[in-house]
Amino acid sequence: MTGRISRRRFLRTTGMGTVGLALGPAILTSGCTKKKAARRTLRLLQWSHFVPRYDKWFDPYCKKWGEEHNVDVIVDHISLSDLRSTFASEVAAGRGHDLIEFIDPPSDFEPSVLDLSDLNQEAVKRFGAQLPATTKSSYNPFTKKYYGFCHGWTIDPGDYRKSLWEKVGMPDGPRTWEDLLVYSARIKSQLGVQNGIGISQELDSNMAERALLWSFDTGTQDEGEQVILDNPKTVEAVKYMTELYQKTLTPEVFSWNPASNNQLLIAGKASYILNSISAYRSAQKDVPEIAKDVFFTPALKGPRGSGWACQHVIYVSVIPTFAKANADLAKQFLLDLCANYDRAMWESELYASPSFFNAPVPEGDRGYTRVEGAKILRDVFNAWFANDPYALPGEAKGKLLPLQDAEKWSANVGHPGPASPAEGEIFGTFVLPNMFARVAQGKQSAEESVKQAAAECRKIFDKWRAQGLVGGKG
Amino acid sequence: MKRFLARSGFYGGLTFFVLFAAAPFYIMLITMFKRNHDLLNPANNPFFFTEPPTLDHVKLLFLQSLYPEFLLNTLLVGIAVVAITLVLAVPAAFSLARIAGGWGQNLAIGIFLTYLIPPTLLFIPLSRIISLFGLEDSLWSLILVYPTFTVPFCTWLLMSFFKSIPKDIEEQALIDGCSRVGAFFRVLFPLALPGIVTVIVFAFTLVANEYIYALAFIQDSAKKTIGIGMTTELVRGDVFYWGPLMGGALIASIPEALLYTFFLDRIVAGLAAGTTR
Amino acid sequence: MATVEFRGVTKNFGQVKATDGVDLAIKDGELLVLLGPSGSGKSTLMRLCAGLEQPTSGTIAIDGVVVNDVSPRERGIAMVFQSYALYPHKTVFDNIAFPLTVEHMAKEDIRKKVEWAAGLFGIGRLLDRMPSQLSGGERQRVAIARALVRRPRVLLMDEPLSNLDAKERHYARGELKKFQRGIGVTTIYVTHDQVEAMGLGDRIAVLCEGRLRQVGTPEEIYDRPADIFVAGFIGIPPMNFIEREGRIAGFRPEVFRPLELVQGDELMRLRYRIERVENLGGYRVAYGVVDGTPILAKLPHRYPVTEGEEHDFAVSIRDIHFFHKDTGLRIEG
Amino acid sequence: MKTKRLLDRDEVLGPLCLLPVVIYMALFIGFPFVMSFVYSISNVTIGNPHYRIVGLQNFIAIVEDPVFRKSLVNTCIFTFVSISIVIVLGHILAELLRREFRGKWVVRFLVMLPWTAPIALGAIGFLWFLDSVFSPIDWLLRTWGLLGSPDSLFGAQSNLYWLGRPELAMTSVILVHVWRILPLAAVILLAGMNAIPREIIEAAQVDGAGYFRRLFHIILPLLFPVIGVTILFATFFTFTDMTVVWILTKGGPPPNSTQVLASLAFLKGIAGGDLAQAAAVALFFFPVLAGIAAIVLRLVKKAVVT
Repeated sequence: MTGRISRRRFLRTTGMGTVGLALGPAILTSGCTKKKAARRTLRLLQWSHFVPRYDKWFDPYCKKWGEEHNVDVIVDHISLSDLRSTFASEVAAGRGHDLIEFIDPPSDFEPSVLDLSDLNQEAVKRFGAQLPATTKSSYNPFTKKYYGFCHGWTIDPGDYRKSLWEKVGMPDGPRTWEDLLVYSARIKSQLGVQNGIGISQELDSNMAERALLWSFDTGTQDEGEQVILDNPKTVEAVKYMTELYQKTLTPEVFSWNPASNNQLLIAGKASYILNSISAYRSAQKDVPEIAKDVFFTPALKGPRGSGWACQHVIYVSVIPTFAKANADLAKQFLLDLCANYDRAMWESELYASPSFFNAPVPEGDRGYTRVEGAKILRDVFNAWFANDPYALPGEAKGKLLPLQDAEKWSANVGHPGPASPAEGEIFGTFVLPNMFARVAQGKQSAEESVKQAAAECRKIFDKWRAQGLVGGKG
Repeated sequence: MKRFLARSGFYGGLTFFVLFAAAPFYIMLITMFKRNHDLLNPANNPFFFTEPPTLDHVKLLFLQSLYPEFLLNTLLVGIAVVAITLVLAVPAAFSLARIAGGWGQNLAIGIFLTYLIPPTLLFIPLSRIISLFGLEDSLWSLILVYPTFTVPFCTWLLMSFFKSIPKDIEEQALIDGCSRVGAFFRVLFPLALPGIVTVIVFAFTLVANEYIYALAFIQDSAKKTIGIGMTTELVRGDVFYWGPLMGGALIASIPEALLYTFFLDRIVAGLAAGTTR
Repeated sequence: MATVEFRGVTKNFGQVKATDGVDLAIKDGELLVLLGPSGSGKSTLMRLCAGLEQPTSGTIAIDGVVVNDVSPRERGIAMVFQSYALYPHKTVFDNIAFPLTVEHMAKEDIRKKVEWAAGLFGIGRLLDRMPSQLSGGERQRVAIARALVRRPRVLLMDEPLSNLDAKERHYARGELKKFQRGIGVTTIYVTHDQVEAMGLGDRIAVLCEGRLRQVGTPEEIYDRPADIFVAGFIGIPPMNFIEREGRIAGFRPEVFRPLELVQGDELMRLRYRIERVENLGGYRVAYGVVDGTPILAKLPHRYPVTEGEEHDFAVSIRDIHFFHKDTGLRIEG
Repeated sequence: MKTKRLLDRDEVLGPLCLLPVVIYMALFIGFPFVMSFVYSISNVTIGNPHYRIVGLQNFIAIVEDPVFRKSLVNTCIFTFVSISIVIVLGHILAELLRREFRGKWVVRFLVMLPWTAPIALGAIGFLWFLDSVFSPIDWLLRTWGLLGSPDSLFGAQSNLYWLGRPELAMTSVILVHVWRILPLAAVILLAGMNAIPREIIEAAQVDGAGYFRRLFHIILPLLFPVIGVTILFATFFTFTDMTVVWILTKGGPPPNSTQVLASLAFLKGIAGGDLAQAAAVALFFFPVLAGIAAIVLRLVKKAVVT
């Protein structure tokens, strides 16, 4: 959405419509003369980033990278929900992009993508250790294959409205799920503002439900890829959610799409939501008075003290087998992207966090005011989260401080095991939101619902085990 | 009194239908000019402006997004698909209506039945064909694939339409010195024009509506059609750009609705001949 | 101008034989009427001649050249459909001009020819109109003008008068005959109306169930019908049939008269019981029975008869047609 | 000259005219359809184009799947109810549009809009229209005092949560479909009505038949072929469409309250990665639908002939 480029495109478009013939040949010839001898082309496919500013930086970055490496780089952006279908059709066609960046682990594409062990090793060699949760989102321990390369991820904290929580005596927001239940119930009954945890067939709900399970010391699988969903702790979590629904939520949470909790927050109708900082950033632009009132909590703790959040977005890039010829370029591109991750963080308005915190900060003009004394990304990260460079004038300082240690309480889909195709299908077909919803709506008892969901999970696991992509036993 | 009741019933009915059909578009119109700050306050009147209107969304749509190109792409694909559809469907319909006997009837039903194949998954095997032709990421892929759903409808419609034209007239042309093909172009085709107008308008509507194939085959933003282009550019992550989205939807709907409005009598005539015989 | 010859022409539609071994030769400049009840195959025969259908077997020759494989447009024929089949999207001028434009004739020549044809039929003032603005009679003229404008070798007409009202039809018949004579084009004319056939035809070909029953001048057909079918089909009111001595005797109602009015040496006398009399203006028709067989008689204008009574009637032997009882064929003698 | 002659022959021209369509359809519908069928009896996944045939096990798996059964029921309800409403309302709308009145052009324009809006965008419009917080309908109801205070007709809560309650969500999805298809149905039915000879209706009027008698004994039977075709088209559009469901609810509210077969196939195949089962879901109803369609088409043909 570069203003300048788009305007030129707009002119071209209208030109074709109105002056048509007069303008057409000029454009054609100008396009032709630029083309020189055959150059290699690297084609990237990724989502249109929710922060438009990021794409505005990224696309010219790619162009420049291409010039430096004597390659034409083409970046195609599509809607995040269309990534899988698009890549699926490319796999079927056996042709398409050279490098596809997913925002969740595309583990079921493993048979159609290259093993990136060498790339991951090289990255560790250059940048130091990778965040374990991001490794789990790109490595299949059962087949011992790196199907992807994870360069970054997004924190999924709790966003709360300070003014509301102050009125019920919790100015710093909830620390535990218990707090959330007790105080947001008060906020709802006293102030008429509901809580905003989704139980819908959509992404954010999927993440919220996982965070809840992990914080209750349970989950869909264990480290050995064995389904463990049907246990008393899951029942406990489901019962908790039912109570939360009855006391603090409304039926809207069953209807949500990923934008809904943002909008609820911005509308001033939510006391607490689980989301990335995107909701807050949107509020800063559209309804600053709400944004000023939004503060963050780290993952809420469960009854036994564990507290986990689900990584909101996990950037996993794959190189399809059909793009083997360009694999060297693609790998080089990814390594260079990691080396430039300070820019990625900056341009995404702190939405993206690096997988390699220990990567060095490059020298020279970085397009932002340099952080004094920052040697590695960690330093930059800490500085920005201590003092948000995108805070509005007059906004409270240090809002993002609670997120500084986010990697300690952020887990991957499939935690504590790896992200696998089975976990992917459970995620994609909304098994968990359905499990919680059935009980919240009073259609089933917690025990029955958990049992049903576990059975569904087992079937899915068995199926993918038969495909040879998931470990554990049936 | 009875007349009064009938009249008020009539206008009441009209009002109901107009409100039912157009209310979402009214909201689109308002939202298009509404500041986000105004829009995102649930206490504000959604049917009018609480804060002064703004042109920001329209500017974003036309100057900073590829919306004009989406419109143009849709138009180009639409025109090409309509052309291919006519080239395929007109002779087929002619043959089924005039030449083929019983097996033609069965074939006609067969062509109709292709509608029952859900497109939800067809795009995956289709993408193999598209790559066979080397047309990934090109408007040509859509131009090639869209006739799969325009051709059956149009063949069916035109077939009935040709049947409604008296055979005498065509035979007269044969005797007046035309070849079979000549008689078709000189006599049958002009007489079938209302049917052809209908087919064109419907085919265009179907094309503008398509979503799944466009999604699977086009990734280059500058080549997207209206449906997928808008959702890619204006639904970003978990943020909907409501103003431009609504404005874009409204603007995209208008030209075609005008087409229907002005050609409605023709379309109705075309369908009347087409569907009843 | 041309001759047309059908040789053993058979056309099957599935199981149905529309025409069955028809042999027929039409002379140059002749107006031949194909007459028969509906479903007799007369239209099929004409469409075969036009090339709109292909014969199952047999040949069709125009001017001695077999045209089985020649497409309609190359046969040099013209046809006037029952519906007139005017092109509804073209003006009268363009309708008439159409066969010429197909031939890529020069514009000026087309105009001259169209004006000639239109003048012939007195429709010059209608040239700018659309077909929908014309009356039935005008449409018929336009259709014929279009048929004749390119001087066809053979003109085919499929019941062209059936869409006109009785008065128009009467007038049009005369006109048609006049034009045909004037231009001298070989014409095949299909009708189920025997009055039209008798009035128009140089010769009449009677068809029934796909078979040609008789070909002849109107007088021959009327006076010497070849079989019971032709005899019964031609004539108003239709011929009476009665069984006599193992043969079928046929006589027309107009020769079946009260005994005292019949002249001649050999008479067949019949006791005729009149049940009902219809007055048709110029004459009366009596409905009655002879020996239980229903018989019609055409009565002189004022001849006194009483309904419900028996009368002595007679037919002169020379007015009687005899037919074979089984084959229905005429027995000469 | 020779080719021209050949083109004059029916047995050459007829198949020749059909050839392009048949080749095209075989390539672009036939091949993918066969592939879909192969998928449905294989173990293919989204990420692995190499598969082997496993027989009917996918069909068995989906029949045992409660989500599939629910989607099946939903699809039938969804299709049947939408089509019924579309036919009834479409008939009324067509009646209204037949008359002459002032502002006819404007009314036509407004009424046709839903059909001409690209469906993905129309559905996004409704996403806002039915939003759980911002719904303009809810706002109106609140303004009229029908919602949002303890003694209101629709309850004390501030919103109706159109897409959050299973029944209301189904209603909403049906509503959007009706909204979209109604103009098409009205146009087709309008055409059908215009094609009924005026004399027949006048004859019935002379015979003393009242409006409803005329409607049920004359107009509807004569309209049957048109209604049949309308129903078929509308059914196909409804049965195979997933856009509305996908954008409005993704099959929710949980558990799968508005899931239909088309969206379930997408969910399983694309989101879940199990292409084989998805193909089984998508093709499950093909034989039944094909049968129904063939019967209706033959009935329509018969009705036309007699």
